Parts: sequence; structure tokens; C-alpha cells
Amino acid sequence: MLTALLVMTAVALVLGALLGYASLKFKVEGDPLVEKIDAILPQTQCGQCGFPGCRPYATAIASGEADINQCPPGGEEGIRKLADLLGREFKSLSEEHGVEKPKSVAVIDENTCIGCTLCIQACPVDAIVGAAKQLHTVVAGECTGCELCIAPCPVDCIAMEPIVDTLDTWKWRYPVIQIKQAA
Amino acid sequence: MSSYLFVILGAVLVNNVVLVRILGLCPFMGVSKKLDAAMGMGAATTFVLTLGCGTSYLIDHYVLIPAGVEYLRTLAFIVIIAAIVQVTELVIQKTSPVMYQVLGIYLPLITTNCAVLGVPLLNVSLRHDLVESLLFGFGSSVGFSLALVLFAGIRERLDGADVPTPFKGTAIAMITGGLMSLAFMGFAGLDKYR
Amino acid sequence: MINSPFVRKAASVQQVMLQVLLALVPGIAAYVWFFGAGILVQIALASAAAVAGEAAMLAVRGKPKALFLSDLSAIVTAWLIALTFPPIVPWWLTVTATLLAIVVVKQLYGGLGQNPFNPAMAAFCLMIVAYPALMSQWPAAGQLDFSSQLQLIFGGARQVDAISGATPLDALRTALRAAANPDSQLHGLRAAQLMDGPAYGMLGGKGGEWVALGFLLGGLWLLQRRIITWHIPGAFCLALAASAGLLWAVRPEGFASPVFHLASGGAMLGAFFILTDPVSGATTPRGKLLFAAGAGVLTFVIRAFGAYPDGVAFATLLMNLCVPLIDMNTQAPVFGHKKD
Amino acid sequence: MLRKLFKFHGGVKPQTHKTQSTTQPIARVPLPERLVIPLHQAVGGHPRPLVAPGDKVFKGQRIGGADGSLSSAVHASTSGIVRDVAPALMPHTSGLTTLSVVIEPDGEDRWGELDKVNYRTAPPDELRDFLRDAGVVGLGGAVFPSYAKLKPGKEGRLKTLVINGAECEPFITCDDLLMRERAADMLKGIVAMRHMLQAEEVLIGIEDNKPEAVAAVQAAIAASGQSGIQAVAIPTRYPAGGAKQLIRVLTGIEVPHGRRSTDFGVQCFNVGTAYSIFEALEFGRPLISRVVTVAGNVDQPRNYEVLIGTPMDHVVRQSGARPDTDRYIMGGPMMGVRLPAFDVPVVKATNCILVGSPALFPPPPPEMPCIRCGECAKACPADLAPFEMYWFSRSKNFGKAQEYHLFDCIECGCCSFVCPSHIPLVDYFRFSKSEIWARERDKSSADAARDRFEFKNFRQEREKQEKAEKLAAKAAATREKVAADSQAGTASPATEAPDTAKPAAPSAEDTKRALIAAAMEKARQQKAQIAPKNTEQLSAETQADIDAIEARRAATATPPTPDA
Repeated sequence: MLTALLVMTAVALVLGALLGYASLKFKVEGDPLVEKIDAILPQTQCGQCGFPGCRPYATAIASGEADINQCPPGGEEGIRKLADLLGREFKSLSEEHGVEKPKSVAVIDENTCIGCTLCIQACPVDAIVGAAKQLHTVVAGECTGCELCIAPCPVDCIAMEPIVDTLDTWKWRYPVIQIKQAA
Repeated sequence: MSSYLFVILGAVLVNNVVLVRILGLCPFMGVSKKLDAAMGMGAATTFVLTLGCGTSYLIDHYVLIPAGVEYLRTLAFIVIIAAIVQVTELVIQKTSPVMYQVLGIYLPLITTNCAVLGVPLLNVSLRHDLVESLLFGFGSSVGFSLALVLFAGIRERLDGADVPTPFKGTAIAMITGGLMSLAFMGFAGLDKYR
Repeated sequence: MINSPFVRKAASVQQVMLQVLLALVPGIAAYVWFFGAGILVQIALASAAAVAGEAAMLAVRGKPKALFLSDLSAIVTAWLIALTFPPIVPWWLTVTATLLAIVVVKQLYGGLGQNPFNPAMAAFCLMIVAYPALMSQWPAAGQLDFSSQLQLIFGGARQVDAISGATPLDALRTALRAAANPDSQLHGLRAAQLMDGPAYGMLGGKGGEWVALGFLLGGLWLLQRRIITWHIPGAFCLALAASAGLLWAVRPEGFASPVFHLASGGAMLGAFFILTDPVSGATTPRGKLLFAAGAGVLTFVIRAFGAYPDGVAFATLLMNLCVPLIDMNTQAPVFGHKKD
Repeated sequence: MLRKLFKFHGGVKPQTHKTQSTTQPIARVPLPERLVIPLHQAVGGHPRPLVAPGDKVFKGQRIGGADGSLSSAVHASTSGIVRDVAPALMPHTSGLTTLSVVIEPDGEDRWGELDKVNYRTAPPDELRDFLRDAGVVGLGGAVFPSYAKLKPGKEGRLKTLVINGAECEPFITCDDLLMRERAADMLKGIVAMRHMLQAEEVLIGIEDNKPEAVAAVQAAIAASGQSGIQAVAIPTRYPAGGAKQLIRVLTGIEVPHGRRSTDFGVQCFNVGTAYSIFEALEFGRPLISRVVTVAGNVDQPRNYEVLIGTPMDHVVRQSGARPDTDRYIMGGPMMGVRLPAFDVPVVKATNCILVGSPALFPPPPPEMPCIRCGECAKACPADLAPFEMYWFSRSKNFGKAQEYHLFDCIECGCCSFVCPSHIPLVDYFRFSKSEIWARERDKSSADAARDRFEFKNFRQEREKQEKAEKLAAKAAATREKVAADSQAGTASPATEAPDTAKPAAPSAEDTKRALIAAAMEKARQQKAQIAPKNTEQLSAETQADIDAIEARRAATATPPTPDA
């Protein structure tokens, strides 16, 4: 009995020392995972996930505080990519965080805008230009469609407009499988 | 010399640790979705298993048997393997964060991988000496890696197959594993040939 | 909506499969001539089971039945099963094997074009593992008339020893192993001497060699029709002959000749009809060579050293396993990226 | 005379259907009632409209100016009155519209004043600018601005200039007829191009099913007395007329995807382009018309000289469209573009109007699963493995599809042509490509958004800090003042309230909301005056946007802001 105890203790001590040394020697700083998650997120910075921006959400996912299905702009595909990256099962978008919508940009009705700058402050990506009492306008190319500017507007002059296809953005559609019709 | 060859061949093909002995199914099913991950897992397991076989042989022969505590074998082996896995994990995390991420939860799982415990125990019951133990451990893990990589290759392709919904994912992977096992039965008898 | 191209060559899967079936006919004819019409019963059984199984699965999966049944791929699988199984296996074995091939190995993977394993060969391996005795009873040429074959297929009790022996391939291996054993009465005999029995013909098994020749003929026709390419049959035969020839040259008393290997068992059927299945086989030219050469070597290894009578089926499955990796690593360089 | 020719991998031999449309010479099409000239016809930027509704234009007058570094001008095809400058349907499968100039011809077809250039003496740079303003683009189908291609590579000279007269697509014969009838003029264009490119030799590749064209070009070469120009008959095999394939056949060089052929000492132009270069340089005539084959489901297939902007049904009427016509295809049956309507205009890219009917181009049999037979790989002229690309495109595994070199696919249609399972392979590749492009756009806009978000956070942090510093400085000053006051012995009343305007007493429930809002607004205004928001680093473009909005706003009834 004593031998057994001694043997196990000795083994444990040796291995413990080895592990301790290794953990010092191979210490890793920072978390490369957050970067990879952040790269998948759509960067709309809309906060629909419940975090103030995409990176905080990425950090939360990496630390296990948030689930992967809280990002409506990323949509199903985003969730699929996250599931792939993290080796988790795919789940459908959490309804409490919103629904997937077609990509849109905010448009300010120039006749109604009073130049209050509230939307400018709300915009996470500085896509609205203008100054106090000056008419504001949305730089469509920079707008991520996060809708954060809509709520603050006191005169409801901001609307979301779906992006229209141009020759550069037009996409060929998935070929229709014709098997069903033929039967 | 040729007996060593038979040990390796036997461990890789005829008594493939996954497909014939049906050990280590957890990583076999879990880390075979992507080829890269499968290769990494194979490499990690090869490292752990070969080292584990050698270490456990030494502990068994120079500590447990002289002390007369053979009944502690399973316990001692688990502790050794756990420690080796931990070190491997630390090393991989440092040297290849991507691989660390890809292997994910499966790396610590090597600890409880029955193949990794099973092979040192088989070494004992097959009365292998040190060299044979190392070769058997190496051969088994090469067999494991081979099965894993082939399986991952097929699963990557299956990803695009129009598998009926109830069989998608793990179900069809299990069937595939079964058919692979069937194919490896073709090697039966090769190690008996003299 | 239809986009370009608006014109197409007249070709269809159905045509391809039909030509494969036609190419099997000479081999089947030789089979019937030497071993009796029992094989036709097996072919019919297997075909019926294949069509039934395929139809049932298509119905369950909600796919158009008529369209997919008319591609004839299930029939090809059925014929290959019937031709690789012993001609006197009981009917339920043929039917079960065919259903397994079609339902599990083919349809569960999504049906035509998506199965990683050759259905016929997977069924063969399953059956030989499950029913080794039944799967090893091969009547010699002319041994059984049609009625006794029918009785064996559909009848009840079987007197195993009285009916049949092993295939020439298996028998020769057993004899060669015995010849290596100093206690055996066959000790010291060479392959050529061992082959001097009534079960052997000029090249391989009596009758079997003509069947193999029939398949060779059909295979060459497929080659000429450009349904298959030379890569797989060529590499397979070469690898089988080379590996057999190497050991035969070193120890002629221990191994059968390469010609015997080529003419026996499923070698020809495998080379031209089984390994050339494009779905489960390699697709790139280099990949095809590698794939078939691997199958050739494995066939020989399993035949010479393994526990099963023929190695083609297992070799096919084993190489099927490697196909994704082979294909991935043998892609030809694309236009403009070639090294001159 | 015999040249060593090279082979390209794969290719197919569809029925050519070329003889019907070559029996008669090129005809002219009467002026239509209306011409619709899209401003965006070539690869590159969108030209700006230079005319407005009501303007009178002359034939050859520039109506769209080249915009950006890679763009090409657009001209009025006849004289008349501009009726509209508005979006109109494009000859493109998408059915999208594009800004177009609608001209009502006055019937006089009068040329305006044309710029001229002496191309025998002018330096190449001047010629390039001239060709850009003449709107000359590649007429083989890619419509790449020609001036941009007329630059030799780094060495300043070119080994081989390849002229593409292969015309491998079935039905199309416009290049054939052009070579038969206008070989001499075309050759003058080629000589000018050779001069600009400093090309050592010129090879004119023509498929050997056009012996008349080969003979005509050879005769023209002999007559011109030029040396180093050769017309080469090449084996008829689709897609021998693909630029990369033709270069391969004639020179043995393979130009990889994404590389310029001039890097390999080769450049390739269509015969039609050569002819329009001649027209531009010799007469100063911009590209306002081209030869178009009308073929397919018509009574008399024929080639026509068509003004750019002519509605296609007007052209087809000349050949007698049959009643069962169900669609027009721009181009040939292998790579042609299914058109959304019959009245879309002929553009610079229109080499053929293929009139389709269900009998002529029946819908393909139902799509069967891929059996990996490899026929497509055998037929692929880019040495790809289409069935692998299909497998991953179908399952939307785009990364894998790209690993199999999806973007090296030239969409020639050979794979779909031979597929025994009747899979529309090219459609899957088009789908995958556009999805990948969309993803790349999304990715880059996400990256931009991330940068901007991070910058905004940084800026807010900085502003907060600056404000805090300012407050601290002020507080310190006040404290000093108080200390000084107390030293002086006079106890001053509490004046050290912070001067950021504090809203009224915290009885928030009673106070009207508006009051708070007004107060906050005031505070914000002050802040904004200290540090104007994001109007510091405006690009010229954004500033222009703002100015435009201001102008619009001034135009509306809203009173202008007093303190701009």
C-alpha cells in the first residue's frame, strides 16, 4: 500500500514539474481566436447581438459568453461560418436578436432633416456627414445598414432603402434543378 | 528485423486501431470533417501515442513491476498520458494557434482517447519489449492517422453529396466508417502469413 | 431559365450504362456456356432486386422514379453483383446483397454519382465476411446442370462438399501453401504441376479463363467506344502482373504465374468494369493510374497472403477509400500554369 | 508558308451552321425610328452623357465622354434629335437598365465635323488618345477599350501581334464576311496597330472552314507588299477563337488567368476591331456601326452593317423572323447572352443576333446527377476539372471551387455541351463566380466599416480626453482664482459652477422634455463649434455631395440655414 502511494506520488510530482515548466515555457499571450471571429462578423456595428459592436461580440463568443446565432446581418451563412470555425453545431438565428433582412442603406429625407446631428453621433462608422444645423446626408458607400440612426432622429427623416442591383453587383442565380419538373 | 516490420504492418493495416480494433472512435468521428484538422490530429496522436507507449513501458518495467504494484497500471498510464497530452497541447498552442483552434476540444480529448490508453495496455498484454512497444505505438498511431485522413477525405467530398436528410452528418459518417472497416477486413490474414 | 450554351451533344447517362451492359454480354455468354444458365437466374434476381430497391428509395426520397430508373445504373450494379458472386448462392443472398448495395451503399449517399464506394464490391465484401462458406462454393465448369443449379439457388438443404470446390485461385493458393509445408503430400510440387488438374485450363481456371476473355473483349469494346480510358485497365493489369511476376520470378515454387493471376478470378471484370466505375474511382489521368496500380498490387497481396479467395473486391474498396486524396493531389496543371 | 501550329487541350466540334449566312454580301439596314445608345458599352467606367433631351446631334458626334482611366467614348450613330437621356434595358441577361441616349433620326444621316489624325506620322500616344475618343473597343465580344490594349509590354515592343479571325462559334459569320469583303482596309488597320505595338510579326488566325476569307486576306497581304504578316489557317475546333486559345495555337504560349498577354510578348485583336481602327484613323470616323450576323430562326440568315443603338427586332425584320421565335440571343449558341426582350439595342459587343425558337434550341433534357465520367474535363480548353468545380459550386463550397481554379474558367460552354448528365455546368460556375465576387465586396466593405468604427471610437476617446483636460485646466484656474480671492480677504459668492451649461434643476418629471432637448441641443452646438464632427477630412467627392444637397435644399422652400 505504501509503495503504491509512493509510486503514484513520485509519478505525479515528476509530471507536475514537467507540466509547470511547459506552461511557463510555452505561455501564449492574447487570443488569436477573437481576430478570426471578428473577421467573419459583418462589421455593421449594429449592436443587435447585444454587444456594442462586432469586436466585443467576437470577444464574447471567444470567451463563451455569447452564442454564435445572435448576428442578424451576418445571417445564416455567418452562423455557418462561425460554427465551422468553432467546431460547433449550426443553429438558426436567435429570434430575439432580430431577423435577416436584405442589405439596405439609410437615406435621409433632405426636406425634413433639421440638422440636429443626433444621427451623426449614432452612426458607428461615420457614414453621415453634416454639422449642426446643416443638412445631413448619408455616404451610401460607407453605410453598413445598421439602422442605429433611425431611432435617434427626432423628425423621422431617415429611411432604409434596399440596395438596388447594378451590373457590377448583379448575381447569377443558382441554377434551378429541373429534375422535379421532368418527372 | 522482419518481425518488427510485421509489428508495424500489423498495427497499421491488419489490426488497424480504429477500423479493426474499433478504438478511438471519438476523434475518428469528431476531427474528420476537415482534412487539415485530421492531419493535425493524426500528427498529435502519433506524437502522444508513441511517447506514451515508450514512457508507459518504462514506468511499467522499472517502477510498477519492481514495486509489485502492477494493479496500478491503468491508473499510472492514464496519469502519464494525461501529462503528455497537456504538454502537447501547450506546445501546439504556442507553435500553431490555427492548429490549436482546429483541433479544439479534441486535443484534451486525446487524454481520454481509448486508443491512447488501449495501445499501451495492449503492449503489456502482447508482451512487447521496449522497441516493439515503441513500434507498435507508432504503427497504431500511423494506422489511426491513416484511417482519419482517408475518412476526412471522403467526408469532405460527402459534404457536397445529396444525402437524405435523416442520414446527414454523423449518421452517414458512421455508415462510411463501417464500410471502411469492411474494406480493412481485406487485410485479414496478412499477418498470419509466414 | 436556360443560358448558354444552347446546343448540346447527344449523349446521356443512359447510353453510357447501356453500352456497359452490352459490353458485359460476351463474358456472360462464355459464363453460360461453361458454367450453365444458373448465372442468368442470378442476373435476373439481382436486377429485379436492384430495380425494386432503387424504386423504393426514390419513392421515399421523393425523387422522380422513371427518370432515375431509366439511367440503368442500378442494373449495372446488379449485373456486377451477380457476376462476382458464385453462381449457386441461394436467392436470398443475391437479393440481400443487391438491396444492401443499392439502398445503403448507393442511395443513402444520395444516389447515382455520390457514393464513395463501389456498391457491387461493398456488397461482395459484406457477404463474404458474413457468409464465407456460401460465398466460397464455386462449381467447376460443367459440374452442375441447370436444374441442380436452380435447386441450389431456390432449394433448401445444401450438401456443401458434394457440390463444389473453391475457385481455382483459392485452390491453387491452398495447394501452394500446402506445397510449402513439409508434412503435406503435395510438398515440393510447383505451381505448374499443381495446375495439372481437371479444374485448370490453359491460363487460369478451366472455363473461367474464357469468361475472363469475354470480359476482356467487352472491355476493349468499351475502350474503343471511349466509354472508359486505357489508364485504369492498363495500370491494374500491369501492376497485378508485375507484383505477381516479381514474386513468381523470385520463388516460382511458391507463387502462381502472372498470367494465371490475370486470367483468374475477377481480374478482367475488375479491370474493365469495376474499377472503371467513374463515380467511386479516381478521375484524373494520373489519379487513375495510381488508383488502378494500387488496386492491382492490393489484389495480388490479398490473393497471395490474405484470408480471402479473391482480392479484387477488397482492393477496390480500399482504393475507393483513397480516391478523394488521390484526386485532390493529382490535379493536372491548368491552362497557363503548366511548367514547360 | 507552313507554320508549326500548337494544340490546346479539349475543345468540341459543334455543328457550324455557317454556310446559310455567307451566301449574300453584307447589307445595310434602313434607319430605324429610334436609336437607343447605351452609354456604358465597354469594360471600364461609365461614360458621362454629353447631350441633353432636345439637343440636335450629328452622326459621329460624341454623346458620352470617356470617364476614368479605362473608358471609351460613345457617339451618335446618325444625325437627329436627342429625345431622352434615361435608363433603358440593356442587352444583358440580367434585364437591368443602363443610362442610354435615345435619338430620333432626322433621316439625313449627316456627319458632323470629324477629328482627323495623320496616323502615318503621329506618335503612338496621340493615336491611343484618338482611338479612345473614337470609342474603338474590341469587337470580338469582350469590348475591352482598344487603346488600352495597344500598349506594348515593358520592353516597348512586341513579338507577335495576333489577329483573331477564327470565329469559332456556330452561326456567326460577321468576321468571315468582313474579311472577304474588306480585307484590304482591315489590313491597313492591322499595319497601324503593328506600328503602335512595334510588333515583329503579325499572325492572322482563321479557322480552316473559311477558305474564302483566308484567300481574301492572303491576297490583300500580297497586294499590300507588307512583310511579316501572315494569314494562318488553323484547325476548326471550338473554342479556337478564344483569345487565349488562339494565342496558344499560333504561338504555343499559354497566357495564364490574370496575366497580361503583353508580358509574354503577344497581343490579340479581333479582325472587326482592326477594321474599325482603320475607319477611325483613315477617315476619323468613330465606332458607330458594326457588322452583325442575323441567323437562326429566320428566313434568310445574313450579315448586316448595323448602326449602334438600332433595336434588334428592327434588324431581324430584314431577315424575316419566323413566328415561333421565342428569344433572341446575342452572340453564338455556345457563349451567347440570352436577352430579356426583342427590342434591346445593338451595341458594340453584338456580333450576332441569334434568333431562337423551341425547335432550334430545344430545352435540355432533365439534369441528371454527375457521374464523374470526366467528359467535361476532356473537353475543357482551360485544362480544368469542371465536375469537381460543379460538385463544390452545387454545395456552395466556394473556397473549394476556387481551389480547383474556378476563375480560370472562360465559360466557353464546352463542358455543358458534352455533359451526358445534361448539367448546366457553366451556369453553376457563373453562379459561383458572382457569389465569390459579392463576398469579396462584402469583405472589403466590412473591413472598411471596421476601420471606420475603430477610428470613430478612437476619436470619441480622444475628444473625451481633450474635454477632460480642458475642464481640469479650467477648474485649476478657478481654484487659483478662489485662492487668490480668499487671500485678498473678499469672500466671493459661489461662482465656480462648471460652465458647461447644466440643465435646469433635476425635477425631471415636471420639466418639459422639449426644454431638455433645447438645452442639450445648445450644449451640443457649443461642442460642435469647438470640434466640428466629421467634416474635417472630407473627400472632394463628399464635399461635392454636400454642396449638391445644399443647392437642392436652397431650391426647395425650406429657409436656408443662417449660420452655414
